Amino acid sequence: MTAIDTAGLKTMFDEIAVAIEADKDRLCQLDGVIGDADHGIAMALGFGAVRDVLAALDLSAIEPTALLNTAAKSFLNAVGASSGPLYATAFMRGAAAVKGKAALADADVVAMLQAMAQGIRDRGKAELGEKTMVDAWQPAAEAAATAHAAGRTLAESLDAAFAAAERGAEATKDMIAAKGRSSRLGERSLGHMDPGAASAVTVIGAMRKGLA
Amino acid sequence: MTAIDTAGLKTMFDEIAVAIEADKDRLCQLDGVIGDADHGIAMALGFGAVRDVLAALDLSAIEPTALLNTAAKSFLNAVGASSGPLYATAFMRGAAAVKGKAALADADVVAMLQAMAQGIRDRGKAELGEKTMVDAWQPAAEAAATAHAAGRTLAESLDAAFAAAERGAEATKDMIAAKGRSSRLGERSLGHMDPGAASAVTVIGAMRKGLA
Amino acid sequence: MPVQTKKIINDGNRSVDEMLEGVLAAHPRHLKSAAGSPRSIIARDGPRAGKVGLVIGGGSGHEPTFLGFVGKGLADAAAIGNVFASPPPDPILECAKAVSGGAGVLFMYGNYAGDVMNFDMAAEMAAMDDIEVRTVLSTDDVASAPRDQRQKRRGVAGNFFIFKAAGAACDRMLSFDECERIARKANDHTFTMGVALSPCSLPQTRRPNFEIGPDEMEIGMGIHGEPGIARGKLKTADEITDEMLDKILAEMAPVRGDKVAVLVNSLGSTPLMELYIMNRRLRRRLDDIGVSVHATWVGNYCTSLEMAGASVTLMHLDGELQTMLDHPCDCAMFRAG
Amino acid sequence: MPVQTKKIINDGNRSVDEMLEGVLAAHPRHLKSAAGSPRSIIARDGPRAGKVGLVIGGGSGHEPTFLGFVGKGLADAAAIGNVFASPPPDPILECAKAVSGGAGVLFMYGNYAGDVMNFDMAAEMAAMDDIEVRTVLSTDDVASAPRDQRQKRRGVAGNFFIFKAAGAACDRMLSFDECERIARKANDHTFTMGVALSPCSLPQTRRPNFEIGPDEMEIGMGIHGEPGIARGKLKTADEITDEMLDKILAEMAPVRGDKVAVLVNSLGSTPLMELYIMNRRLRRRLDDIGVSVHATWVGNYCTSLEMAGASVTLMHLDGELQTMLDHPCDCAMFRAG
Ligand SMILES: Nc1ncnc2c1ncn2[C@@H]1O[C@H](COP(=O)(O)OP(=O)(O)O)[C@@H](O)[C@H]1O
Ligand SMILES: Nc1ncnc2c1ncn2[C@@H]1O[C@H](COP(=O)(O)OP(=O)(O)O)[C@@H](O)[C@H]1O
Ligand SMILES: [Mg+2]
Ligand SMILES: [Mg+2]
Ligand SMILES: [Mg+2]
Ligand SMILES: [Mg+2]
Repeated sequence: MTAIDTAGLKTMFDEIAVAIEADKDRLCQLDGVIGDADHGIAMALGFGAVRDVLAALDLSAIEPTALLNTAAKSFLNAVGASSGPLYATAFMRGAAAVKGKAALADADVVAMLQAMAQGIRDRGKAELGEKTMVDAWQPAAEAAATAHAAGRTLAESLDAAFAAAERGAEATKDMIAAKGRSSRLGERSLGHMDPGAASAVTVIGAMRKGLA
Repeated sequence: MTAIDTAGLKTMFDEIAVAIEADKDRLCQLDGVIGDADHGIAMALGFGAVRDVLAALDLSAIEPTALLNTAAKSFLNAVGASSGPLYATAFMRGAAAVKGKAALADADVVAMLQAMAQGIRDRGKAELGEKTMVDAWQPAAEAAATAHAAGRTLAESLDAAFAAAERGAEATKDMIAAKGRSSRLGERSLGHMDPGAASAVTVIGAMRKGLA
Repeated sequence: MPVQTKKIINDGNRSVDEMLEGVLAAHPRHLKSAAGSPRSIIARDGPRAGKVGLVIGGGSGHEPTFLGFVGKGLADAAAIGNVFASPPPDPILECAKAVSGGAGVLFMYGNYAGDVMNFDMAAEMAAMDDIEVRTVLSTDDVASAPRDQRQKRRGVAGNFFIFKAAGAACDRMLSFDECERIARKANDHTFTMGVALSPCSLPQTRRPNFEIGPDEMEIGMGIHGEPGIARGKLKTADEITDEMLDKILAEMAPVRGDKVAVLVNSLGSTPLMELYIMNRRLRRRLDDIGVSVHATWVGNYCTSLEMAGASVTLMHLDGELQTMLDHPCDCAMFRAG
Repeated sequence: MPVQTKKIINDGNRSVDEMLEGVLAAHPRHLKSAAGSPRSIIARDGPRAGKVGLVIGGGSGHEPTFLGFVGKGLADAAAIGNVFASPPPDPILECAKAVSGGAGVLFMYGNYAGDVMNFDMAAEMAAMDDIEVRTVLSTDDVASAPRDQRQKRRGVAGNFFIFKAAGAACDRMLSFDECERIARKANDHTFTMGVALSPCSLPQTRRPNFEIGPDEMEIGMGIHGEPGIARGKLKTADEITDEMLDKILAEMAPVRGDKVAVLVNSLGSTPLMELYIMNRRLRRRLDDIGVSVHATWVGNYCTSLEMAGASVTLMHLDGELQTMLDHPCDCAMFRAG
């Protein structure tokens, strides 16, 4: 089991960019129902920008923390919107969580995921059950941590994270939005999956693919 | 064969209003193809206004000339557009042609039709073959005059006018517009009936019904 | 029963009058109607003794053309017709009477058969009231007739520049001859091309006034939905802009160092974003050939109700036209200068 | 493959930047971008020492909101995001730096989660540069939350009045406290309701952003196509206007003799004719209850690309707000006062 270096992180971001690009239309459609129909565009712009910036980096010259901070900055500047600060904060917190490491061991990856989820919560001030991406990210990070603590491999831990994210996203259908653009809909938000939770599943799935 | 008094002329205008209202959509559609899609509206507004004004008149107190001038004025003010001045001039010329008469004999009706057609030509400065209402009105007036000169009844003369108007309108399909809004289309106006010629058929048909 | 276009209206036959009531309610400091003639919209501050009066007008549905151009420094009055229909002579005449300052009255409007007949009748009636009227038709629509038949062309969005130049001449108290000369020159120097992407609907029918395929556009479409010169597949903003500009430049024939004014106009539902994207291309092209842009106007200036599409107008400036265009005007719907 | 909405654009991902290039080309005397930050649009004549700086901003697609409100007497700068997306912190920060006159900088924008996060991040960054920032959110959309949760409501077309009042306070060189107080009061006094008839499409997808039946309207729809409070059959202009006005009046609770300012705004493709028909009804209703209209604005002030629909905004005036609203402003896209 080799540790993940900056090249590995770049692979992860490339996987995310591909997966989100393929998922763009569905995410816009989900956002069209309870929001402003642009979530797929925002995510694709953001991860496309990250991919382009990382492609131009000398990966051997930087550490994971710098790479993650660079990703955060370029995502934010390409996107704005809600997803911009949320994912930028996620990656900056992830960066802080692995500060000083040249490569990430399994525990570091799990710590990074937890920091990301916490960053999203802090930035959005959203709790579980408010029908946001937190409802996918938080259970995913917890599931990864639990699996890792139980001695599972990184691949298994990320599988658990992905499954938890899927369940979390699915569960948003039964929630009334309390944060974000759809929070003004009241009951009318019921029955529809939150687009940010849906894209979180895609992101976490691509991370799994890229990392393990 | 009784002469046509102001009550008879009012009947004529009522018939026109009914016929044009029923034909409104088709006229708008014809105008939509080579013009601005409002011809049915203009004609219906105009003859609707004439009907309303005449309904309020004391018919016994005025002569045909005054009635026709009133019709001209109310048509014009309700419509503007191209049809407004054209039909207003037609009725004013018709009014002049029957000046001083208390009721119209057959010859007066024929003279009125000829004056109307001439008024339209003068106002629009259009010649036969330029794909306008002149292509219906002029042959109609001529046919009525010819039939009348040949000793036909008013009903027969108006039948002849109607048939000539129909042929004239039909013939506009093969013309390239040289006057009016559609004159900028060049060849693209070919194949389509001129809406003003089409409505002239309806008007002349209703006049026949109301007068004879 | 085909689907009807959605509109926020009451009785379609009353829409123009209801609009005018709403206009006067909104802009009491700028506009009033002539006594007894609600379709004659008069500038409160504008008409005055010794000044050539400027009366414009035409069909409704092109707002802010014509009523939006009534104000000090621009038109003194506008006669308002039904949707896409010339006003009849009476409201035109009432406008002429209201703005006549004894120095003559200019009639300016787009060149359409209906308008010509109604305004000419009004001019004859004005003559009987001892008001001298001269008429200058706008014929800026490059698409509507070949170059050698300029006088047959339609008047479209260029109206704004043409009326504004003429209104400035009048406001500067120039002579009737001078005002007329400048009005004609303004028209001669103004060139417009439009493109339509989707139709509009009259309030009475609420039915699209022409049909166009889901991936088509029509270059040269008139502002009443009259067919244009060519229909084709929808292109990019740069391609569309180039196509329109090429036609305009071919006529205007500017040389390096010349100045123009630019108007990028929405036909109704085309948003500012798209107009500015077009303006970007225009500017790059004009920069390339060394033509400088003195002023640019972007927005809804001459619309066809909710039609989608846009037009580009260039006015070829000389010192005089530039001065006229820069002359301040104060209308209810905008101000400039 | 569903039919795509027709737009005059090039690459949909480039539309905002191309628009801004076209804007700067059109309005060089009014606007510039901050050095190295093309999404930060700065008033050439506005920011100055000792003046509270006013930075507004938000997603694109609402033009002339926000960039059209940049000019002397109104906002000093606008940070421009992608279509319907808050700008990121960097361009906001560049705006703050460009307009800071040492007296503090006000951030004003509509209350949306994304905008709040980005502007708050920018405010933190500005603090590190020793620029004191205060934030006033606009929450005028009556439809977007119950009365007791006013602070949760969206900011929509009322932005225009709210920004204009705040911009006037800043232009009059009032203190930071005063500017902030007036900005908050302007928001508290401003109420908007909208109705949507048809959707708009993002440049990248060119697909309608919501579905609505051919005879339906939605009252309270947000300016990004967020669902509103009720969907129903399309009604007449008078009925629609009444429905919106009733909601606004229930909140505003004016008494006989009170004064308001009125904004009748098109969401994009609804033409002036329909807006003025609505204004007619508004005026009749307000006259009936003895509320006088100090000023009326009608047109495209806060749009959702080519969405069909309209909104009505009332600002409940007192002497101070009236003075602020009457204060002159000079923006590229309009001028007032
Ligand atoms: N306060 C918040 N906390 C966490 N997530 C949020 C918050 N607000 C919005 N989101 C997430 O952002 C998603 C929308 O993102 P996006 O469409 O890109 O932004 P916008 O709403 O600005 O258009 C929502 O589906 C939700 O998951
Ligand atoms: N110069 C003219 N002479 C005679 N008829 C004309 C002339 N110009 C237009 N018309 C007639 O008017 C009709 C159009 O009328 P209408 O649609 O009511 O007016 P507008 O063209 O102003 O919308 C045309 O179909 C044509 O028959
Ligand atoms: Mg969104
Ligand atoms: Mg017509
Ligand atoms: Mg017409
Ligand atoms: Mg958005």
